[in-house]
Amino acid sequence: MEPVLVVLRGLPLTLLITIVSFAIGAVLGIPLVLGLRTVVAPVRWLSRLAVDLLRGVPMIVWLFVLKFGLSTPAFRLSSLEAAIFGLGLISAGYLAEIYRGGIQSVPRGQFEASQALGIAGPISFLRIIAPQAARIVSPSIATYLIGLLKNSSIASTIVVSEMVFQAQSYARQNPTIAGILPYAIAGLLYIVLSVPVAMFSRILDERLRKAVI
Amino acid sequence: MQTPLLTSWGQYLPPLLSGLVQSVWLAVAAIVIGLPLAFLFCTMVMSKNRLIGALGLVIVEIGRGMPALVILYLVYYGLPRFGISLANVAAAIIALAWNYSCYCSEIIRAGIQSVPRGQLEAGDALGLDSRVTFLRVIVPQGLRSAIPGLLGQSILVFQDTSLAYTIAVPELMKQAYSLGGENYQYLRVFVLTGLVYAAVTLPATWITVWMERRLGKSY
Amino acid sequence: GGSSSGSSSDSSVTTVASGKLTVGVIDIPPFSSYNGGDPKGIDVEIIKKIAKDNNLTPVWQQATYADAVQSISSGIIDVAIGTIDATAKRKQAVDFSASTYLDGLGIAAKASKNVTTIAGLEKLGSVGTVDGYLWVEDLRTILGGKLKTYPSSVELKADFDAGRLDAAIDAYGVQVPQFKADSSIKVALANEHPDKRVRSTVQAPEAAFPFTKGNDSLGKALNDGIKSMRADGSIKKLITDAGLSEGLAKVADKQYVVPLN
Amino acid sequence: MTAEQKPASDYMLELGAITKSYGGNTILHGVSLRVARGEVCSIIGPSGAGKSTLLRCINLIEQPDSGNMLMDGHYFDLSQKLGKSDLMALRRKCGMVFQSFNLFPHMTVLQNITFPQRHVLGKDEDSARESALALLDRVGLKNKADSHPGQLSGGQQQRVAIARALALEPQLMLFDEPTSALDPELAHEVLEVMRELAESGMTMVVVTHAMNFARTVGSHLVVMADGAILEEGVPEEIMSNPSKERTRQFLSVVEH
Amino acid sequence: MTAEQKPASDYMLELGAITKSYGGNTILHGVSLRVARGEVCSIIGPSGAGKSTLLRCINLIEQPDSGNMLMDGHYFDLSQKLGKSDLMALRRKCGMVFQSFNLFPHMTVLQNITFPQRHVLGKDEDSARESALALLDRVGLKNKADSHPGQLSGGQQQRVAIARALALEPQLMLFDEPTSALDPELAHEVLEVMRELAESGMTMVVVTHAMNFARTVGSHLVVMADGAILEEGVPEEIMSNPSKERTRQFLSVVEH
Ligand SMILES: Nc1ncnc2c1ncn2[C@@H]1O[C@H](COP(=O)(O)OP(=O)(O)OP(=O)(O)O)[C@@H](O)[C@H]1O
Ligand SMILES: Nc1ncnc2c1ncn2[C@@H]1O[C@H](COP(=O)(O)OP(=O)(O)OP(=O)(O)O)[C@@H](O)[C@H]1O
Ligand SMILES: [Mg+2]
Ligand SMILES: [Mg+2]
Repeated sequence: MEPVLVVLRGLPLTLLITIVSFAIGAVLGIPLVLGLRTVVAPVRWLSRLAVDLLRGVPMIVWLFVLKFGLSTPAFRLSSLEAAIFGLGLISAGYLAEIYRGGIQSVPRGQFEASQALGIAGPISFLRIIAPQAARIVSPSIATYLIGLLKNSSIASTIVVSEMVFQAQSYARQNPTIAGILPYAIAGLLYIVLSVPVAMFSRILDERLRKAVI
Repeated sequence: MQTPLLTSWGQYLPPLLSGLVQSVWLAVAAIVIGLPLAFLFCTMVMSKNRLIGALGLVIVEIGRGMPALVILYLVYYGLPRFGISLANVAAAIIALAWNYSCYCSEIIRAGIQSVPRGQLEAGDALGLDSRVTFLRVIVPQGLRSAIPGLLGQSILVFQDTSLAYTIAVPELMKQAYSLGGENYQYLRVFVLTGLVYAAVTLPATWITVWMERRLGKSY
Repeated sequence: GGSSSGSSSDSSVTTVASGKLTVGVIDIPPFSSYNGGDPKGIDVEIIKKIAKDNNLTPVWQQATYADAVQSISSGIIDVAIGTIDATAKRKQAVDFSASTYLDGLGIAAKASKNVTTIAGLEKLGSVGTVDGYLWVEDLRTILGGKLKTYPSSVELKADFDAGRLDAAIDAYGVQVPQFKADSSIKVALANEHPDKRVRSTVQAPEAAFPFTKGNDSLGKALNDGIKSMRADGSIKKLITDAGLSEGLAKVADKQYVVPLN
Repeated sequence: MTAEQKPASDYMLELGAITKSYGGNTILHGVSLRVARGEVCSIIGPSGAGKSTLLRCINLIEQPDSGNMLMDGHYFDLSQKLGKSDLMALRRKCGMVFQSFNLFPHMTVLQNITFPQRHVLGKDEDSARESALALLDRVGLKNKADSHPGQLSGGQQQRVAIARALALEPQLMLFDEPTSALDPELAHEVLEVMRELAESGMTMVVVTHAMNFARTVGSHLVVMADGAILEEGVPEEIMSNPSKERTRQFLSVVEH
Repeated sequence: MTAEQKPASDYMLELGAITKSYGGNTILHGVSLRVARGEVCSIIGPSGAGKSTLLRCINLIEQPDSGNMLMDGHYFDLSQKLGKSDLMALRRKCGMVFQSFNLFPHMTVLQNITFPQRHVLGKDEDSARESALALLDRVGLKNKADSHPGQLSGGQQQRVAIARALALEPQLMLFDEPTSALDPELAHEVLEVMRELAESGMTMVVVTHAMNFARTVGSHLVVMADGAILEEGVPEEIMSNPSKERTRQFLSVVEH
């Protein structure tokens, strides 16, 4: 029973990191995807490089570099801040790509119709294109959210006491027990947490497929 | 007093590169094993047989629902309790391949479902066997739209090889930790390690984007 | 103690947060264990005593090995505990206190195999140890591909328990509590049968506390505290209370840093 | 086995009281129809009349709920689940061309035609290739054999689709609005190919809005509405003198 | 600012030598055209002639490479990059209806019409709603106000698209093959709405293959081919007696 309680102690942080970094990513992904789609070539290249670097370097490395590389006596990220901020940035990279796919699959005619009606760029983007793109990408976003839930465990490497860290720490402090047990418990918890999201996204996916839009 | 950054990077690079070789080979093995598995799981999930469908769904959702690290631990440290003892490289490959194939199975399914219904009907109308229609008409088109997603997932499995360090596979991340433990310059080591990963993943991503664009054009 | 230099504190020791000693606690019982914010262990007791003598309030932070070391370099914590060995290479990044106790090389193997020496390891199929110990390189020269290294004692022990390893090599002090309940496993202290090829068995590595480079006042406080606790036998008592051999307290007069200078 | 060999009759196709519903919605209310050998039967009617559904029921892309069918001497009891061999027999006899072409985009034009020949007829590569080229020649596209469908205009794609269906040497060809996705000039080239096909004696059932084709090429006109046949007969007669008000209304609109 | 106010002329639209190329490919080779106020100008011609491109150049969804345009007294130098205010002025004057309707699928029919009214004309909710309902009534779809476009037939969707364009009170309406995605009966209901619109005095430019509409409703027929105007004039005259062989060939096909 005790290992279960210990791992459960990490649950609030797991959820906190997942939710806050997802929110950060969802918001920061918007300027990034605008950068990816802009006609200004240098901005587009820079956005591309940023997105590719965020996605191409393992999270473990990003978190470590954020926590220690940015550290000066005047400005310092705590482990939790580094984890949330780091995963938020990485999510922005992934979500920007997902957004891009969604926007690209909105039929060209929708852009042209808003243009022909004289609906200004930002309004057309927010009210015409974005809602349609959102429907298209919502299953991918749900999948990403599940991935992020699991990847929040990487925060354990910079000492954030979420579930996997708790599992590790319990295993280390109790050398006589089977070291694998806390991990198995954590794994089960992740499934328990992700299955509802997966089910929800499957239903959403099917609903949107059929939707009389 | 401190060694200049580039000098120390010069010293770290050889062990990191040997780790990179190991990482690449883990990823390649996971992909080679994982792709056929992905097809298998995908056909199971899409199967009309409810039992097989449910089984496929359970396999796929567990594979996607658990962190790769946890799968790795369960395969490597957990299976011996049931008398199955795997070498660390084998365990790493199996865990990564499972995780990879579950994600790919969903990508392939989405690709197959994006093939217009008319293709299936045309196959029917021509009297093609439904298996022939599926394998030779639907799958090639579905795969084509799945290729960018599969490539993206392959880049991720390469990054996930870093988890194998926990079971003593001398891959890139493990070499980074060893170097750091030796000289306590973790930050420097990790920044260089990140660059080594990026040296593989960035070109791979660009190839993906290029393929996506090429595939976007008509046949 | 000495004359006061901090304005807001009555300690003469400069620390990350003045008046406090911020300590990174690596989980490696019986030497240190975070224990949900109420740390226990040999290293913890030593630090508590030093903090008290210097009017510092200890602040405990849970840590992992890599995180602790980098946190010291980055000035996030003052000192890390958890049976860490000093080496010349590491001294370029951090400073080390005086040695606290010996870090004996432990060999855990099935009692039936009766392995107590390095030479005995050579006959085995596979041997595991933990990254970061000073004997890793020497062992690799002898054992080559038969040696596997793990990120921590947990993974090492898990693999040993899984039956993939014929012997596990770890700090002797770590292994004693790990296997004390399992009579089928024998833990041997290799230093009792020194082997020239592995220097750590000839002269046991000495554990010390890494701290922020150049923080001389902290270094002095740590050194004074450790030396006095060594002299008055309190370290020896901590070691024997933990069920370890009292020989581990026999630190040489000259501090042991690898390679020896 | 619900199919039995019967002596060849004058009719290529006889449909008996075919019904079909989706969910609780009945789409075909017992449609009966006879198509003579060599006849071109055009089906017209408003959107939602069930024309496509009828065609799809004939080549059993959809299984009807009840009814029967006699195709080139094969009898099918449509209220029973049909076996594989029945389906195969039927599809060998009857080719279909869709409004949206449905060519296989990942194969070349030639492969589109040889692929079913090899897998359905079991032809070898060489003879499939030979007859495919002959068919492409017939629809005027021999020079496009190695192109991919995406590189062709809509009219060219539809001509390839016709060649692909012909490659299985069907006795009966079904067309579902083969030109309504096409510009007038492209539609024209497809209709020309169909006209030649009719002249060669092929039995055809064509759902179309091309009234000129139905009048000049068709020998039999069927007007459908609301899942039933409204009236049928000689095209010219129905067009000039429809017996039903609904037909009159529809014709007035189609011919502007 | 390249637009200046000029005294209202008899012409709603005057195009001067408009050219447009994509990549190195010239699609429009200097097209000039005048459309009088209240006139219905039909454009016909084979696929690829540049009809759509011309329409898109008129309302500047595509910026032409050179040429000029006078629309309802506003002058535009099309060889210069146009500013936002020019574009806005132009789009307030001219509405467009597409072949594929392009309604906003996530809004109700009513919202499709009120949304641009509120964001372009700055109308308030209530008055936008009121005029939207009046327009829906005009196209015969008042009872569908709260449906989503996906629930309507193609013909109904296109009628909503017309109402949406009318909601901005344009002086000129552009139609790009508004009926070619529709079945004859559905096309008919859309053409009826367009006919009424023409009768109410709206100036219209219509790319279409509906020859009957061009003949009976249109007052001006333009035949395009290969990015240029082949001939133009009174519809009946051109149709019965085309001066160019290419026109004759095209007409023979369109009218079957
Ligand atoms: N798979 C299906 N599920 C449910 N309803 C269907 C399905 N296919 C067709 N229907 C319905 O059956 C009716 C007849 O459809 P069908 O496509 O046969 O008409 P049609 O005469 O071909 O019309 P059109 O000229 O528009 O092609 C329509 O009301 C349609 O909504
Ligand atoms: N965005 C574009 N990029 C490149 N070429 C284009 C583009 N849009 C149109 N074209 C080309 O311009 C030519 C004229 O196209 P346009 O759509 O104006 O013809 P159209 O007369 O409307 O034909 P249709 O009757 O088929 O609609 C075609 O050859 C087309 O391929
Ligand atoms: Mg139909
Ligand atoms: Mg066009």
